Formats: sequence, structure tokens, C-alpha cells
Amino acid sequence: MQIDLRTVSIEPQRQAFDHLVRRFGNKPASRYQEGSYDIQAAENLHYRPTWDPDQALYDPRITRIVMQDWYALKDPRQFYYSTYTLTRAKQQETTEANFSFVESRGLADMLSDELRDTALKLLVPLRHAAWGANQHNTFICGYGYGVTFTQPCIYQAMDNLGIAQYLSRLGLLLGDTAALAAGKEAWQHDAAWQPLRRYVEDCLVVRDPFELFVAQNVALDGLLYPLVYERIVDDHLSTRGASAVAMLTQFMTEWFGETRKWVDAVLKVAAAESEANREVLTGWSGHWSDRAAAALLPVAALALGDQADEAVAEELAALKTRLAKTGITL
Amino acid sequence: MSNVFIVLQANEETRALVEAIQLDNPHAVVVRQPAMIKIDAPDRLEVRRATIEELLGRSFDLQELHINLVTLAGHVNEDDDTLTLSWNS
Amino acid sequence: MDMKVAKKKLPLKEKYQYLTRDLGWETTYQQQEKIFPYAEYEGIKIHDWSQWEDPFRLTMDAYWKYQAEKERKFYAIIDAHAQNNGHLHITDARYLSALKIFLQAISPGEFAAHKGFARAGRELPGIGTQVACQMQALDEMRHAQTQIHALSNYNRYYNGFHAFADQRDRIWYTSVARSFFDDAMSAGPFEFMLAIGFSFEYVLTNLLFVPFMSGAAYNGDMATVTFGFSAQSDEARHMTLGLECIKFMLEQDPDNLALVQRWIDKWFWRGFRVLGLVSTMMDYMLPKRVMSWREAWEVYGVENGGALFRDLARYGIRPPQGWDDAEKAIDHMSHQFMLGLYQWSFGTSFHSWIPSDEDMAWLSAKYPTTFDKYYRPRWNHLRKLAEAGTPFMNTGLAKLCQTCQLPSVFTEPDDPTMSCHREGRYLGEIYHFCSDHCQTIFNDEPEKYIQSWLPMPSLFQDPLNGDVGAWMQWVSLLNGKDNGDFVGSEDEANFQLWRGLATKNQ
Amino acid sequence: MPVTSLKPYVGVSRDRVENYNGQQLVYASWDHHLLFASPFILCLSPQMTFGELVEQRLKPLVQADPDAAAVDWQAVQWLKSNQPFTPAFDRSLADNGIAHKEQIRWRTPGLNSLMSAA
Repeated sequence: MQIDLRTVSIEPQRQAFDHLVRRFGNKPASRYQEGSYDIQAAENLHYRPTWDPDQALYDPRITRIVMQDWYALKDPRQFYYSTYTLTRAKQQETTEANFSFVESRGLADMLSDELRDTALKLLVPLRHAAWGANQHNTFICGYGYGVTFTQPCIYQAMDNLGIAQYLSRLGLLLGDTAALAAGKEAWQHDAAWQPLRRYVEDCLVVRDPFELFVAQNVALDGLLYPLVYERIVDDHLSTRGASAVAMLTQFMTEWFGETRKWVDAVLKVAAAESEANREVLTGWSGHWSDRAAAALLPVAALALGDQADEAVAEELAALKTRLAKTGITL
Repeated sequence: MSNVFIVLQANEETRALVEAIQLDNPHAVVVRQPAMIKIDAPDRLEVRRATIEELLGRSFDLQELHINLVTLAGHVNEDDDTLTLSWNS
Repeated sequence: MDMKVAKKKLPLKEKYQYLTRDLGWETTYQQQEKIFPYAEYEGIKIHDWSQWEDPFRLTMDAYWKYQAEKERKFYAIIDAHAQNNGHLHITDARYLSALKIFLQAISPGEFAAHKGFARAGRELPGIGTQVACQMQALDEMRHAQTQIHALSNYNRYYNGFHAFADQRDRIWYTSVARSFFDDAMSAGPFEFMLAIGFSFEYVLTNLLFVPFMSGAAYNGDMATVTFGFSAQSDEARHMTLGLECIKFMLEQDPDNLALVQRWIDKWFWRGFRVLGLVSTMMDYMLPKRVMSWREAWEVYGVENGGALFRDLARYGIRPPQGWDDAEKAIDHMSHQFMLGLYQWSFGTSFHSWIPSDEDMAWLSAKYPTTFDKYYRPRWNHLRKLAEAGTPFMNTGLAKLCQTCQLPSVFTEPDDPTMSCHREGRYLGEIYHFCSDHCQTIFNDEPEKYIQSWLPMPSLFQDPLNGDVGAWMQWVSLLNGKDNGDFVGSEDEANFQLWRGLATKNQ
Repeated sequence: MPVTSLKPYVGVSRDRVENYNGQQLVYASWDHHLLFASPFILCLSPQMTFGELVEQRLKPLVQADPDAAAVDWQAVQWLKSNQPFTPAFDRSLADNGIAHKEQIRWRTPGLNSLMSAA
């Protein structure tokens, strides 16, 4: 049948799904809202988990943070799968172009041995730290409560994996498979990496999803990314002639600039919910950021030598300023 | 003997893929259904990058298959040049 | 180093190895047992995770790239669908019942799978497995969202879609699907993988998606075809993961065989029951039918499942215990379900109807040994009652199976005239089942299944105490709009009116 | 078989009789009369007599079946828990030993309109 349906004007019977009308009023809902709010089962769950019968299948009580409505923790980027994937696809195109630019122009080979060595020593072991971050965000997604809070965590986890893979490719490009082996050896045994490895491993046994969020996304990322990618790679190494390395880590710098807005938004709403939350978050933030700063000090020293102390102290102060804006005073 | 199969969406992009699969697997049977194309083959089916590239006239990454893949059956073995489906029976 | 020598490109398999497996390390500050506390209690023995074979080797950059392309296509089509009143292209508004069931029962399952795979992606100690599970967790989020987005436009024009989020946890028939996913998620990570990754994805989703989406294409529903095929393209990865997972368990230790076989038996039957409603969608709810449930079963059940289990025989695996009974049920189940849905349609957020003469002719051609003999007389009688102005509404609510939670509409495997009654006692209380297999599943883990939240029995508890009106309010069911016979419904009237506006000049 | 779990695992039935405010559930069905797609679930007082159950609940529920009018309710064959059973119509469900969630069935040999072809 050939019909021109565009000429027909039909009144919709309703604007949006009931649960969204209740939350946002009687108007069309955004795709973010449709794909996020209230899509996790909430009532009449059937069975207790065999892995922990003390928990419910979806259980808000496994964290010390208490929210009246977990859906208050929304993502300011309003990422749902499509917007997330499209954003990353565009970024990966740039990253791919950067890698092939560096490769095709032989820019890696033009680096001085010293700079290349520093870049490899500093960046390659971080692929393991990124894998740790992947584990933590996967955990938060799996066990956290409420889709607006947990959905960005699977995106974050996959980003962490992507970053680990970009760091591996960087290692392969600048130093072949031997560089990956050396980086892993350093991660496992070199004194400089042990505090950070210990930090990551200690996080692997934290089973409070919100504490893990603070330990990884607030404290560790909050110090590591500005310190390593902004301060060391983009400034310190670039000014010494290693801007090729900065091209290879452009993804990480942009990524941190984007994701920290989400992290801050989550913290701010959770802290504003109650004094009790604020207290818990303050305790976690203080504990984990002190530990992260101490763990990153020997790592920063690999590139910055004796300026590392000052650099880490400045980044820690900057993180505290950032946290203060979310209502958490350390 | 058991059939392995691969099902692709029926569209312009998969035209060359289906043709390539037919060329490389003369024993395969192509069944066209609403909106999709099912290719059955006894025990084994190979999707070869080189054949697809020849038909498309451009380079092709086998992972591009994912875009138009609907479903498949059989054990998958994928390397740079070939995607193989097989049953061990 | 010679600057002009380009680095040798690593082959795909080796490169993927470096970009995933090699990211892990032997932890020393914390023990593996504390990092992966759920890895051993189920009793599956894994000696060497490095033996895991990655089925597809997608790195994140490739994943983003290809998935973004799928997403662009998908949203372009559903945008166009919404802008051009695509809902008027469907063959008939009856078709919408299938979509309503899908949104209320299947899409929430996609979300549950997302959550479950995130957990498995953290709890299984092998990196290759973890990465594949995480990617699937991400894909399942995609499926939940693309389905909601595709069906959102239908919600603006038709009844029955609006309360899917409320009905997921409350209305009776969605409890079937939810209990299935709750069951898998309350199990350990290995059983979860077998349940969803293998039994559901590998053995059964082809039955759900492929013929159903073909049906959507036949019935002019581009939005659904698009989300269906788009989702299914990820399923190919998921199925391969499920198959790899089962091979891996079987190859790691011969002791795993007994447990794996028990899980295959259990999850095949759980899946067969939960997907049973698809039979009704295919045989009754598609105005233009593409193939019968029986025909779909032949292709995707018998042929494909047969090939799979012949292959797995080398490990000592036999076809699932319920396979023969499933085969016996194929020619009956769609009719048994639809007869039930019709008489309980006052309690469903979708419409049912009595098949027309033409429908019945098709059914009797597709089910020559069963339809005319067993089911046509009942439909004829129901039609007589409807024509007399006394349509049959079964106010006696249904007995539910303690395990699968479906109403006990099923008959004895070898006697289609006799309801299948199975019951047992556990700690003094009586429990009822729809079949031997559901009873076996219960008997294997009674402490689990006695917890089932069964919607019918719970209707008679506080606070509803059997009040059907209060129940409708509680499940957000608008009486006279969302429920009942399609004939005379608002959906029917609106669709005809709007189609008339589109095709005539008055 | 016990549930395999990491910690002791104890389930609680959601349909215990104490959740029904003094009432109980009874399931009822008419063999070979599958116009009724599933056995009925009924919530009843244990003090209700068996006769009241038949008169007030079962008869209205099965009216739609073409055989309904022809049933001689005194002559039907009863089963309880799938075993033959002779109810006392003037005694209560409790006195008849019909426990919470018990399934009762009845048979009417010879009456089989909608299954006659089968």
C-alpha cells in the first residue's frame, strides 16, 4: 500500500512512560531518561544470592552510603549506550590518527633514548593500574544500586580497558614486546611501583561499591591523571621534545577532563544527601587520597626526580580544592 | 554431519560478503529470508578476507562482519585472514 | 635501530593476547581467594585460566568503532520511524501485543543480564573471560536501551506499554522472565555463565530473535526489525562466549562434567519455559505470519541444537533431559498459552483475541495433528460465547508453577487432554509444578525455590487480599484500556481511525 | 539436595499459611475440561464446608463449560493430592483434611463435550 503518512497529524495518547511522567512531569522524556531511570528491578526479588544469602540481589545496603533515591546520582554527560559509544568512537578515530601519524612519520624513532626510556618506564606499567581500574568499575557497576549511578561505571570500566590497551600499544610502538615485558617486571618487582600495586590490590578486596568509587575514580584517578598525563607527559616530557608521546596519550587527557565532571557530580549529590554520607565520604576521600599520593610519589620520581615531592603535593592540594567544591573538606 | 551457519542482514553491504562466502564455500546453501540471508554449510564454513577484498575493491577487516552479522552456529576461529565456523562431529 | 624499518605487525591473536591477558599479574599483597571470593564454591574446578580461547578478539577501539556504526544506523531508522508515523505501517494493531510482552518481560531481562555479566566480569578469575563478560555487560545495556527507545514511540500512541517499569516487578506474567534472571543471578558465576551465556544465548535466543524479527519485517515494523537485528549482531559474540565457556569448563577437569550436565538440564528447561510465550507471539500474534513455532523449532531447535549436542558428545555431554518432552510440547504450547491469555486478558497489559477462520485454517495447516483435534473445539466454543454476548472471562485465577512461575496450562507429555499435575512437600508445605522437569529443578535446590514470589498467591495476601480492582491499580493496569479483547479496544479503534486518515480523503 | 552456597542458606516460603489472615489456598480443577486453561487458585476459609466450596465457588467458575449443567456433583469422582478421595460435603475443608495449597480434582466420566474429538 502506498500512503503518504507524513500528511497525517495524529494526537499522541501520552507523552512518556508512567515512571518518567512521575519523575519529570507529563512531557516527552529524553533517551537518557528512558534508558536509565527505574529500569533495574526493585521489588519482589525472587531468591537470595547463593554467593551471599545476607544480601538481596540488588541491595542498597552493601555500601555505607545511604540514599533515599539512588537515581539522584545522575550523569551530567547523560551518557546512555549510544551517546557513550559515539563519543568514544570519535575519540578513537583521533587516537588512531595520532598513532598512525607517529608511526608513519617515524616520530617514535626520533625520540632521544632517554626520553623514550622515561616514557616507557613511566607509562607502560600503568597499563596494569588501568586494568585494576577496570576491575573496580566493573565491580561498582555489578553491585552498585540504581542505574544512573551504575551505568556510567560500565562505561568507565571499558574506558579503563581501552586506556590499558592504548598504553600497551604505546609500549609496542616505542619499544616492542620487550617493553611490555619490562613494564610488567617493573610493576611486579621494582620498588617504585610497589606502593601503587599494593593500592590497586588492596582495592581488589574492597566490596563496598561506593568506597571503591572513591578509592579509584576520586582519589587515584584524581591524582594520577593530572600528575602523569597533564603534568609529566603534556608538560615535562613535551617541552623536552617528546610531544609524540603526548599525541599517544591525548585520549587519556581528554578522557579525564570529561569523566571528572561525572565523578564530581556523583560526590556532590551523595555528600549533600546527609551529614552521615558527608562524613563517610570525607573519611574515605582522606584515607584513599593520602594513600594514592604516597603511592604515586615514587612513580612521579621516575620522570621528575627530586621535583616529584613538590609535584605530588601540588596535585594533592588541587584535588582537595576540587573535593571542597563537592562539599567534602579534607 | 551437522550444519554450521551464518546469518547476515540483507543489505547492500552484505551483497559482496554473501558472494564471497559462496565462492569460497561451494558446498554452502544460501537461503534468503525476510530481511536476512542464512548460509548453511555441512560441518565447515570459511569467510576469507582476500575474497571479500577482491569483490569489494577495498581493504576489509574481518571484524567489520560484526556490523551486519545476525547470528551464527558452530565453533568460531578468527584470525587476520579467515573466520572459520566448524563442528567436530 | 634502523629508522626506516617498519615494526612488524603482530598477528591478531598475539596482539590481542598482549592487549588483554597480559594486563593481569600475580597478586602478592592480596590473595586470589580474597580477590575472587566466589570462584570456587560452586565446585567447578579450573586449573589453568590461560587455556581459555578468546572467541572474538575485539579490542575496545574496534568495539567502539563498529558498535558506533550499528548505533548510527539504528537511531536513524527509529528517528525516521517516529517522524513518519511508522506505527501506521504495521499490518494490524493486534501485532502490538507481541511488542508489549517484549517490553514488559524481555527488555527488563536484558538489563538483568547486563548486571549479571558485570558481576561475572569481575568474579571470574580469567582475564579473557572477564573481558568477554564485560563487553557483554555493555552490550546488554545497549539491548535494554534500544528496545525501550524503539518501543517508546508506540507508547505515545497505544495502550499497554506505559507502565512496563512498574509491571516488571508486579504483574503476574513478567514474574516468569524475572524469576529466570533472578535464578541465574542468585547462582554463582559459573552457573550464571552457563544459564545465560550458554543455554539462553546459544540454545534459545535464535528462537526468540530470528523468527520474531523476521516476523516484524513481515508485519511492517521497521523499529523492531532494527533493534532485533542490531541486538542479534551482538548475540553472535555472546553465543560464542557461551559455547567457549562450556568447552572450557569441560576441558579443565573431568569432574566438572556432572555439574555442567545438571546445569544444562536445568537451564534448558528454564529457558524453554520462559521463551514459551514466543510460540504464541509467532503462531497467534503476528497478523502476517512468517513461520510457525513448529517450523522455527525445527530450524533453530532441532537442527541447530542437535548439531551442538552432537559436537559436545565428545565431552560426555548428552542432550538436555527435557529435550524429548520439549519436542512433545511444541505442537501444543502456543495454543495452550493463547487460550490462557484470552481468558485471563482482564489481567494482562496487552490484548488477546479469538483467532479468525483464516487464522484457524493456517493453524490447522501448520499443526495438522493437534489443532483441529484438541484446540479448535475450544476456540469455537469461546467464539460462540462471545457471539452470544457472554464472552468467557476466567475469574478463577491460575495455579502457578513454583519453579517457572507460568500458569499450569501444560498437559501430560503423552496426553494432551490431561493437565500435568505435579506436587511435592518440603518441610511440610505443599508445592506445585507444571512438569517433571520443573519439579526436579525444585528438588535439587528447594531452599532456593520456596522463596519464589508467586504473583497469584501473593494477590491473596496483605495488602491486596484478593481485591482485583486494587490489584489493577497496584500493577498500573488501566481497566478497559490496556487489557481485554482486542476486538472493541481503543488500540483497534485508533489504529483504524488513523490508518483511515492516512489512506482516505475524508 | 541442599543449595550450594558460600554461607548457610535458608529460604523462607512466601506463601506460608500464616500470610493468609486465617484463610488458606486451595487449588481446584476439572479433569479433561481444559476450557479452563489452568487449575483455579482459591483463597478460602478452612471452616467453609466442602458443599459450600462446590456450590459457591466451583459451580460458578465452571459455568462456561458446555458440560457444566450436566454434572451430578454428588456423583463425581474426587481426588486430593492426585489420590482418590471422598469428601464429606457437610464438613469443613479442615475436617476433610484439605490442607493449605492442596490441589483437589474432580472427574466426570462420560462428560467430555470439548474433548470429544480427542
